[in-house]
Parts: sequence; structure tokens; C-alpha cells
Amino acid sequence: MIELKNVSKVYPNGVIGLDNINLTIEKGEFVAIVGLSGAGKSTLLRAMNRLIDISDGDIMINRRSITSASGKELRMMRRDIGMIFQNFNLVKRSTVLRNVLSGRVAHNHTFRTLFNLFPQKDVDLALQSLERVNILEKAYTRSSQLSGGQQQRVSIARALAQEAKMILADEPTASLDPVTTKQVMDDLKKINTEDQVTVVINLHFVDLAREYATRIIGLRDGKVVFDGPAQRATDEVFKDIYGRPLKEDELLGKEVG
Amino acid sequence: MIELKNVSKVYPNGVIGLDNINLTIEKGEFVAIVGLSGAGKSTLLRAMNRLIDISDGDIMINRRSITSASGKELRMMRRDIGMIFQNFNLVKRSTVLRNVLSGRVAHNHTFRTLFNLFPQKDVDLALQSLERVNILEKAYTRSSQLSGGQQQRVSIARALAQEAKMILADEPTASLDPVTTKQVMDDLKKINTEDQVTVVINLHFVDLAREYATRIIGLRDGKVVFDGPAQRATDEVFKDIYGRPLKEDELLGKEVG
Amino acid sequence: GSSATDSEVSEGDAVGGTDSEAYVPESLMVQFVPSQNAETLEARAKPLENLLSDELGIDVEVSVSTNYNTVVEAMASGQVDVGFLPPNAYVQAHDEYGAAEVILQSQRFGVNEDGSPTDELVDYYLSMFIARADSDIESIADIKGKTVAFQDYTSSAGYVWPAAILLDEGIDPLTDVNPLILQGHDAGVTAVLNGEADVAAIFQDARNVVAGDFPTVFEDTKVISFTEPIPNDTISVRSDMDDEWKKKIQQAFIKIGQSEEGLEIIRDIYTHEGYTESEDATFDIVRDYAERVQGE
Amino acid sequence: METKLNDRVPIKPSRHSFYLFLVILFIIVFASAIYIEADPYVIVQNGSNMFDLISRMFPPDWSYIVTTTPAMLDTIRMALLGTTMGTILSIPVMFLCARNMFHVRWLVEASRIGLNVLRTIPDLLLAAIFAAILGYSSLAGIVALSVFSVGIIAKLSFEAIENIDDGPLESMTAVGANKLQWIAFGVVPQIMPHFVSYVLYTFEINIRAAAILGLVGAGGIGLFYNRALSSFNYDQVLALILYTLVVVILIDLISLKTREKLL
Amino acid sequence: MKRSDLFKKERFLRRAKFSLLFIVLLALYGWAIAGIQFNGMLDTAWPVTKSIVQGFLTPDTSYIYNPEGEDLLRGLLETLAIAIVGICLSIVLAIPIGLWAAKNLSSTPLISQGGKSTLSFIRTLPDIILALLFIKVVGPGAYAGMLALGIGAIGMLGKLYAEEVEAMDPGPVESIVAVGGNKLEQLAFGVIPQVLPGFISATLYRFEINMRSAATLGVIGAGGIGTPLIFAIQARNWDRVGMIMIGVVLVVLIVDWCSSALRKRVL
Ligand SMILES: Nc1ncnc2c1ncn2[C@@H]1O[C@H](COP(=O)(O)OP(=O)(O)OP(=O)(O)O)[C@@H](O)[C@H]1O
Ligand SMILES: Nc1ncnc2c1ncn2[C@@H]1O[C@H](COP(=O)(O)OP(=O)(O)OP(=O)(O)O)[C@@H](O)[C@H]1O
Ligand SMILES: [Mg+2]
Ligand SMILES: [Mg+2]
Repeated sequence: MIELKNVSKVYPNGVIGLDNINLTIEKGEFVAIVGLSGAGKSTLLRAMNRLIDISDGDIMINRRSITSASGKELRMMRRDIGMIFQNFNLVKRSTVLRNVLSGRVAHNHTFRTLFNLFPQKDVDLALQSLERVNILEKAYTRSSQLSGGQQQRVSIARALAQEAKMILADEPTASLDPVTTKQVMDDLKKINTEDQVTVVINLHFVDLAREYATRIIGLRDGKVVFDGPAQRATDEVFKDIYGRPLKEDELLGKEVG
Repeated sequence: MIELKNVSKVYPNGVIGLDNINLTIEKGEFVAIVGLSGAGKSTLLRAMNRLIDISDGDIMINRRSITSASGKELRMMRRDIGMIFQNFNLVKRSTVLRNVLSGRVAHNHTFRTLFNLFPQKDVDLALQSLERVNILEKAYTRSSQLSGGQQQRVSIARALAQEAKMILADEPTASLDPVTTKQVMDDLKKINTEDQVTVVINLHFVDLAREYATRIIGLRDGKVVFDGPAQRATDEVFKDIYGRPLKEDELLGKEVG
Repeated sequence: GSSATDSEVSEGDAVGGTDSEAYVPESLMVQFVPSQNAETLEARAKPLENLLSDELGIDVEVSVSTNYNTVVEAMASGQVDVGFLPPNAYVQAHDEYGAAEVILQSQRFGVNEDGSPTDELVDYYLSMFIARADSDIESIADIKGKTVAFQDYTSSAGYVWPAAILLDEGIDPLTDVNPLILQGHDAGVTAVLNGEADVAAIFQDARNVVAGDFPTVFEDTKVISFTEPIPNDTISVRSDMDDEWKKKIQQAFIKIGQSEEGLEIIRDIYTHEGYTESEDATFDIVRDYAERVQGE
Repeated sequence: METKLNDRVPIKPSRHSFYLFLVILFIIVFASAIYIEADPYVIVQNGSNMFDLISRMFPPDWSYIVTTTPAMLDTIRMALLGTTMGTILSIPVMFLCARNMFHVRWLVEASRIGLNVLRTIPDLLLAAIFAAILGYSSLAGIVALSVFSVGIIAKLSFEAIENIDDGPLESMTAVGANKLQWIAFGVVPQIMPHFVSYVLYTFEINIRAAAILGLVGAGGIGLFYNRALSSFNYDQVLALILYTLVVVILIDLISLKTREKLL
Repeated sequence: MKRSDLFKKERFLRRAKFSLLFIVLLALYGWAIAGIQFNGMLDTAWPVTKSIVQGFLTPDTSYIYNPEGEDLLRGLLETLAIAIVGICLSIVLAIPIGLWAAKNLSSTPLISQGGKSTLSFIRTLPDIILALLFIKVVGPGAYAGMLALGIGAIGMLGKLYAEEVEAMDPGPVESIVAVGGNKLEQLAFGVIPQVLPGFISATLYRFEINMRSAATLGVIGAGGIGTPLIFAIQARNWDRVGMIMIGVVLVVLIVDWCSSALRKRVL
């Protein structure tokens, strides 16, 4: 369960990323976050596992405050939250396999991980995750030699290998073709329903959001402007989430062109 | 006009990126290239303005071989080809405006550009391009402080500011929300129809490809498996482009799952 | 008289002068290299600068260096007019480059057996072998087969003179002993103290240098033998120096050494006690020794 | 339309402080140049003097290479051990000094000051200390070289660490890695190429810094440099320079090839 | 099946390579270690260490200021001036050579290899030889010291610059290539903004070394604090050595703090 209480984030340069957000996400939900580019979707996700420190408010993961956690406690909380990054965050110089295995470090003794002595079971898990996203054959390729979509899939595989109780996915399918997209979304849905893994996903595709999510949250300018079950997210609602800026934008576009 | 004659590309690590491609793209076309992730779409685009050297064959831009061009000639050919990169390729430490202005370097004296003395008209053009993609207000922000979609828009603005005769766009809307996506695609369509700018675009969204492109090229494993007008690209065709691998993948998935 | 000299100077310079023409300095560049056998030193140039320019009536610039290659090379290209050179460097500079001509030598007090100064002014110094006080080495002959701390092969006090003594005794300094080449005479003393070398060849009396670190150094070590006198450091001028100016410079230094105020300064800072005229022939002994040691 | 566009353009941030900084910098440099009486004209005037010395270096005395080979091997050997020890010691130091690794302000600043002091110790002093403790021997030389190496490797590497891409670090944080794992997976692969080249560079310096070895009586080619110089045999000096150059390039080449084959 | 085969083969290959390397290294270190003599801790260890530490604890404060000049303050000031002008000279020369030596900027490896060899050669020149060359031209003193330092530093700075360039992200340069920018424009828009922080830290590092290159300058009498330091060490005058080193460390720290404060504010 993820609870956000009056969460705000102001970046050092003064940009307001999040503006007084209150949310509760229950275990097992499949939540899609939608909003214009720059609305604060990534900021919200990154606040949840405290990759950025929020300026105000509190965030609780399973009733424990991640805002005030530290040391081992924080690490263990994060171990249970998988994250798929918008910009992949791969170590370009490392092989694909090592990138995926890095998702397993918190499950193993430090010593073993440092000397790359992962148990066979972890290696198998990593290879399986790669297979799930269809790039097993690239396991020993350097990550810098992959195509855009392949890199994205490696970052998905890393999160899958982590066997987390909760997955935060930041536009995980942006660079993927429709076939792979479907496969990845199906996979996320499967672990969501079968293993009760909570999934919070930033999505730009309204269709996908409607199809997979049980709940949709709309962000605009760092504020929640819609929050409800997927069925209730009608075209009208989306228009509202994207709507106002749309008109403005179109106006701008005309003016300049 | 872009002509590819028997073009092949083998990467140093042995991966075959392109496999004997023959294509002719006429001036003013709006071509969408579709294919699975890793099919060779980016490789194809990057070969066209010779960001990668092909292993075999020849590529002609307006009847001049870019494969054998060099020095000033090559630079002038490239100046007329705008490129939107899949991974943006922004200088993270520079401001947004400077990134966009860098699209104007080949139009100006080297000396002026080095000392950042761009003519006012270029600066205006850069600001207009930023406005077209709705991030004018970020003009003086460091590119590293932008959201994913905002970065993508900067890279689009750079290509627009270049006022090229031909635009190669590598998944230009992957990280954009539907509203901005539509706007960018409309913009591309507009310069395509009004100014007769040839557009070659890698796209993962079948809908978009159908809606905007006049011609669709399907790639699989570095080979052209479909090439025809958008109307002829039926669901069947897409199934064929993406199809076969899908089944294979599913098979693999089963084995492991 | 001085204004006449001045006009001569500018004239000579204006003509540009051929190589054979004598050099008349407009301002004097002096480079000072500390004596090989100095025990304490100050890296200060200003005092000497003031003294000299008072005497000579022209600008004097003094710089301090620890490396005599720089002095010789600078003199060879006319960047330095007067250089303080150790004897071996002087011989090299004179014989090989024709870059320097000796005009003076520094004087210091002799040294007693216990390291304290005598009250006799001399223009030479000695080198010596020391060993640990409890060692059974008593004479040069006993050194055979032992580990000997030398300075590098071009050092007069740290190698050439001591090596000559060994040769006189029929001991080859390279093969009949186990040479340990060190940098710095203090290192030689330390090496004997800590037992790494049985014997060290050092100037008299380098033990003073380490006396601060090892207060008992004079009790802990003994002198085996002294060498013959080694000429003190030279003061040389570049070889195309005008004869009149050579004299002037010579007199200036000697006067400084004789005046009370000047003496105090050169004693405190450079451990010199005065300057005496010298000539090239004085250094034949250096040539002689170099040949003896190398000839073997 | 134009005016409207300009209305919406954000205010351009002022660069005044930057220009002021440049002006101050220029004044400082200029004043320093005057202070040390650096007159470029003198170089033009007397430049040819340089060739007196250069011409005396030719032809190089090739036979000196044979004479100095045992010393060169000694130097390589000591440089190898000194660099190795220095490398090992520098690893913890560099992570402590980098501001983006441990966010314990006082620890980082203290480590940096410590490293600064360490690097200020002159060779001569290092030699005096280690020769007194370990004797005038190769061991003292190796220890002195190690200390010297720590200074170089740790300094360069921690700067490299501070400039890495923090994306991968973020992903390691997100999987709940502890500090060691975070470093091993997020930092090490990124700085490895830098680190390796700094180590090699230090090795190279250590071969050239033979002077330190000479100071502690550990021999090596430093002795031969001094000897050739103090007897004004510049042709021997040139032979030694070229010899060192060849050795350094060879070592570089060998390590490059091994790295290519292995990594 | 397929999966584990892939994994096993890869692992076997890696292990084989590493064992080979291990054996070679073992032999190399065996050879090196065989050359060490160890005489145990010596009697002299304690007295020397003691007097050095004592000297540092009771630094010669009278040396800080002396109305006649030739004191710590003026020595440091002159050293600072030498270091500043020296570093400017090195920057101006090292940037072009460094870019020349960067593998990823030259069309064939041969070209960059030329730059690398040049840098390597400069690094091999002993400081003393450079000093001699310049003393013959400009005479002994701070100017010659500055030139020797400035030219000598090119070898190191150029190398660090080249490495910084080689490690950068190729993407931005690619984007300038794609718009038809020439080499200079690629540098100005793609390379320099990325490598600037690295260049600055390399330069500051070298600047610090310049400050500390007391030894180089001292030997040749180039002025600054180097000569007094060498004299003090040679005379085993530890309290003076301590004072000078404290002065150098302080100046280096101050310069360090100033530059990082400025960097934060200005760049
Ligand atoms: N620099 C490289 N070195 C080696 N192989 C590469 C390199 N870049 C790409 N490849 C490989 O070439 C193939 C085609 O890559 P390309 O980037 O063209 O794919 P793509 O169609 O653009 O895919 P995506 O939709 O994922 O971006 C892939 O298998 C990829 O792994
Ligand atoms: N490091 C940062 N420093 C300053 N401002 C930032 C930073 N990161 C993001 N921002 C700003 O915060 C706002 C929200 O950014 P965020 O990345 O959350 O957007 P997003 O909804 O993920 O957009 P996108 O769909 O484009 O990825 C944007 O205006 C962005 O410019
Ligand atoms: Mg985002
Ligand atoms: Mg691609």
C-alpha cells in the first residue's frame, strides 16, 4: 500500500514538480498515471521510492514512512519496489546480463555480488527475465550496442528480475513496437493479478491505460485532476486531463506557424 | 530524393543491421518505417545521412552519392537533412536554446557560431521552433533539468530550426503525450505538404503511420518486407511485418515461463 | 670615471660586438650554487645583491640554484655573468665549453677533528671516510670488501678524492668494495649510523648536518682517514668578460669579505669567510684526480 | 506576431557575473605575468640559444642504453610494485574523497584535506623519512613511490567519480543496493576505463620519477640521468630519454592489447 | 537448455582468459618482488621521524615574514604567480594537442596516435632538461621556471584532456554532425560543453601540481618557495620545512576552495 499525504516537490530551480498530492494506492492495484509531458508524472513516481526527496508531506509504503526511513530499512523498502526508468539508466559499458543481475543485489550477500558470484538461481532468473522481453540472445552484448527498444527491454528485465512487491514503471513501452508492448503489458498484468504485485505505470497511451489499468490518475501541473476506476475515465475525462492545454497549444501552434 | 542501392550494414560485433536494402524515396513523400524493435529502423535512418558508414552499396541524396561525399560537400548535404534522434542527443549541460541553435551552425559562419553570435533571425527561428513544441518557457533552462518528453521536444525543435529539405525522424513522439504527439505530427505533415519537405519517420504506432504517412515501409531483420502506399498497409500487412516473430517469441516464452 | 665607463658600455653594446670582442656588463647576473661542503644554508640572494651592487655601481641580480648544470649552461649562453661553481663543474665548464674563467675562490675556516671550525682561513676543504665507532675498520686497508657509501661519480668530496685514496691502497672503488651510491652527504652519515654502509665518504664535517637529528653522531662514528685538500668553490665569470671588469668584480668580492658588515652577511648566509684570488692552474689537481680515478 | 513571441520568451539569465569572473581572471593572469617579468620578446630574441643545447644532444650515445639496462629493469620493477601498492591504497581514499559517494560532509572534507597534505610532501622529504625507517634500499623507494602514487591515482579518480552519469546510480538506489553494491554496479563500470588509464599513467610517472629512487639510494635510472647531466654528457641524456620513451610506450601498448583481449 | 549453454560457454571463456592473465601477473610480480631487499626497521627510524615531526609541530614562524623580502609570504606569492602563468601557457598549448590525441575525434587512429606520441615525448623530457633549455633563452629566474613548468605540463594536461574527450557521450557530437557542422562547430557545440567540467578539474589539478613543483623550480633557482624548501631539506632544517609545507598546503586549499565556490556560482 502506498500513501501520499500532502506531498509537494519544488525543484531547486523553482519549478513545482508536485503540488500537494494526496493518494492511496492499495496492494494489487494496477494504476495508470496520465498527463501531459511535464505534468509531474516522473516526479511522482520517483518520489514514491524516494529517488528524489520531497519538499513537503509524507509518503508511506505499507504503513512505514519512506520519507523518514534510512539505512538498511530504506534499502529493504526499495528492494521491494521495482522501478523501470524512462531513460533506462543502464550502465552502458556493462553487459546486458550484468545490468539485469544488478536488480538482484539486495537479495544477496554483498560479498557474492561484488565478485559476481550470483547463485545459479539468480542467473537463471535474470536470463528468464531477458527471455520474457525477447532479448535473451543479447545477454552478453554490451548495453551500448543495443537499439533503443532493446535498451528499454533490458531495463524492464531488470525490474522483473528484482521480484519486487510493487513495480513503478515510467513509460516502459515508449520505445517499443506494438507487439513487444503488448507482451510487456501482459507480463505486468500477469504478475499484477497472479502475484498481487502493485503496479503504478506512467502511460501516454490512453488505450493502453484503459485496457490494462484498474485505476487511472490524471495529473496536470503537478496536481491530481482525475482519480478513478478505468471505466470512469471516459473520453470526456481525458479531454479534461489533456484538454485545456490542448486548446492553448493549438492556439500557440497557429500563431507561430 | 533518396535512393538506396543494395545497402547493407554489418556492425563490428557481427550483428547485421541492414541486409541488402533497395529503396527510392521521392521528394515530398511522407514515409513511415515500421518494424519490430531491433529490426534496423534506426540503422536505416542513420545510414541515410551517413552517421554510420554502410558496409556495402550506395546511398544517393538528390542524385549525389553521400557515401562518397566528404568535407564541405558532405556537410552541405547534411545541412539539408534534419534529424530527430531516438535518444535525443542533447548536450545535457547546455541550455535548451543553445541546443536548438546548434541546428543552425551550418547556416552561419563558423566564427559567429563559435562565439555564439547567431543573427537575431536565427535566434527568433529557434524560439519559434521551441514554441511550436510548447516549451518556449524552458528556453534558458539546462537541458538536464527537463522531463523526458520535454527533452524529446527540444530535439524536435532543433530539427525544425534547421529548415532542412528532408527530415529523418527516429520515433520522434515516443515520449510524448497524445496531445503533443498530434501537434508534432501535424507540424511535420504541414512542412511536408506546404514546403515539400521529405519526411522519413520511424514509428511504432500503426495508427499514426496510417494517418499521416503516404507510404509505409516494413522492416524485419534488416530487410524490407513491405513497401507500399499507406492505404495498402492493411491489418494483414502489419501482422506480416510484426507477425512471424510474434509467434516465435511466444513459443520461447512458453518454454521458459 | 664611472660615467665614462657607462658610455663605453653603451657603445660596445650598440655595435653589437663580434664574438672576440670583450663583454662589458650593463647589469650583472650572478648565479649562486651552494658549496658542496656547506652544512647550513640560506636560499637568499638579496643580501649579496645589495653588497655587490654597492661595490660595482651597476644593477646586480643574484639567483640561487642547487644544480650547476644550469649555471654552466646559462654562462655559456651569456645569461649569467658570474657563477659560483664547485671545482669539478668549473673544470668542465672551462675545458669543454670555454664558458667560464675562475677569478676567485671562497675561503672558509678549516675544520677540527671534532667538527668544530679552526681559526685558519683556507681555500680548500677535506673529505674523509667515517665508520661506526664500534666498527673494526681502522685503516683504509680494512675497507676492502666492505660496503662504502659514496656520492655520485662526479662528486669531488663524495667520490673522486676518496676513490683516489682507495686506489693508492690498491683497492678498486668499483669492484673491491661494495659501493652504495647516495645523494647527499647527510645520507652517507645516516647510512653509516643505521648500519647500511660500513664506511661513508663525506666532506669534513658533514656530520654537523645530521647533528640535529642524531645528537650523538660524533661519539657514534669515527674518522678513518682524510683525503688531500680539495679546492674550494670557485667564483667564475663568463670567458668573454672584459678584463677590466674581471678585476672590478674580483676586487668587489674581496672587499666584501674584508668589510665587517659584508663578512657578517656572507658568513651567516653562505658560510663563506672571505674570497681570495684564484687562477685556473689551481684546478689542475682536479683534472689530475679525475684522470686518476677514471683512468683505472 | 514577432512582438508577441518576444513577450513570452523567458527573461534571459544574466551572464554578468560570468563576464566579471573572466575579467578578474584575466587581470590576475596578466598581473602574475608582469610580476615574474615574463616578456615574450626575450624568447623571440634568444630562442636560438636553445639549439646550442639540443645540438649537443645529437647524436644520442646509444651505448648508454646498454649500460643503463640493468638500472632500467630495476626501475621498472620498483615502479611496478610501488604503483601496485599505491593503487590498492588509493581505492578507499578515492571513494571517501568524492562528494557524490558518501554524503558525510566532514568525512569527505577531512579526506580531501588529508589527500592534499599527502600530495604536498616533497619527494626529498619522503625520501628522508623512508630512508631513515627502511634504509637506503629498494624497499624504501617502493614505499615512497606508493605514497606518491596514492596521491595521483586517488586525486584523478575521485574527480572522475564526481563527473559520472548518475542514471545508473539511481537505478542501483532503486533496487535497494547497499553502498558497496551500489559502487560495484553503478560506479565501477563507469570509472573503470578512467581508473585503468590513471594507474597506467602513474606507472609511467613512476618510471620517470626515478629521481625519488635515486634519493633513497635505490638506484634506478635516476642515478644515470644525474651522472650524465653532471658530466655534461647530453648525448647520454638523450639516449636515456629515448630509452625511457620506448619503455613507456611498450608498456602502454602491452597493457592496451591485454585489455582489448580480455575486457 | 539453450540458455544455460550460452551461459556456460561464456563463463568458460572468461575463466580461461583470466587464469592466463593471472599466471602472467604472478610471474611478473614474482620477478619484481625478488628484487626487494628488506633490512628490517632501522635504529635511525625513531630519531629521524621524531625530529621531523618535532619540526612540523614547532614550525619556524619567524620565516613567515621578513621585511627584507625572501620570506614565506613572498616566496608563496611568486610561486603562485609562476603557477598561474605556467598553467595558462599549458592550457593554450595542451587543448589543441589534447584534441589531436583524442581517438574519437580523429578520422584514423594514426592521427590520434601522433598526438599521443607527442604528449608521451613531452612527458619523457625531464624537468631539468626543459629548465636548462629555457634558462639558456631567458636566463635563470621565475620566467624560466614558468616556461619549464608550462611546457612540461602539456604532456600531462594534454593526456588528461584527451581522455576526457574519449570518455564523452558521442550522441551530441553526432547531432552536430547531422546538421552539417564542421569540426570546429562539433567541438564548440558537442564536445566542449560536455568535457568542460573534466577539463576544469584536470586543469586545477595540474595547477596544484604547479604550486607544489617546488622541487623542479627549486633545483634550477627559478624563484618561488622551491629553492628555500630544498635548502631546508638538505640542511635537515625541519622546522623551516614544516613552515613552508604548511604555507603551501594552505595556499593550495585556499585556491581549491575559491575555485570550487566560483565554479558553482559561475558555470
Ligand atoms: N552500435 C551497435 N553495435 C552493434 N550492434 C548494434 C549497434 N547498434 C544497433 N545494433 C544492433 O543492430 C540491430 C538493429 O538496431 P536498430 O537500432 O537499427 O534497431 P531499431 O529498429 O531502431 O530498434 P528500436 O525500435 O528498438 O529502436 C539490433 O539488433 C541492435 O542490437
Ligand atoms: N532535475 C530537475 N530540475 C528542475 N526541474 C525539473 C527537474 N526534473 C524535472 N523538472 C521539471 O519538473 C516538471 C515535471 O517533470 P516530470 O519529469 O515529472 O514530467 P513528466 O510528467 O514525467 O513528463 P514527461 O511525460 O515529459 O516525462 C517539468 O516541468 C520539468 O521541467
Ligand atoms: Mg517523465
Ligand atoms: Mg531505433
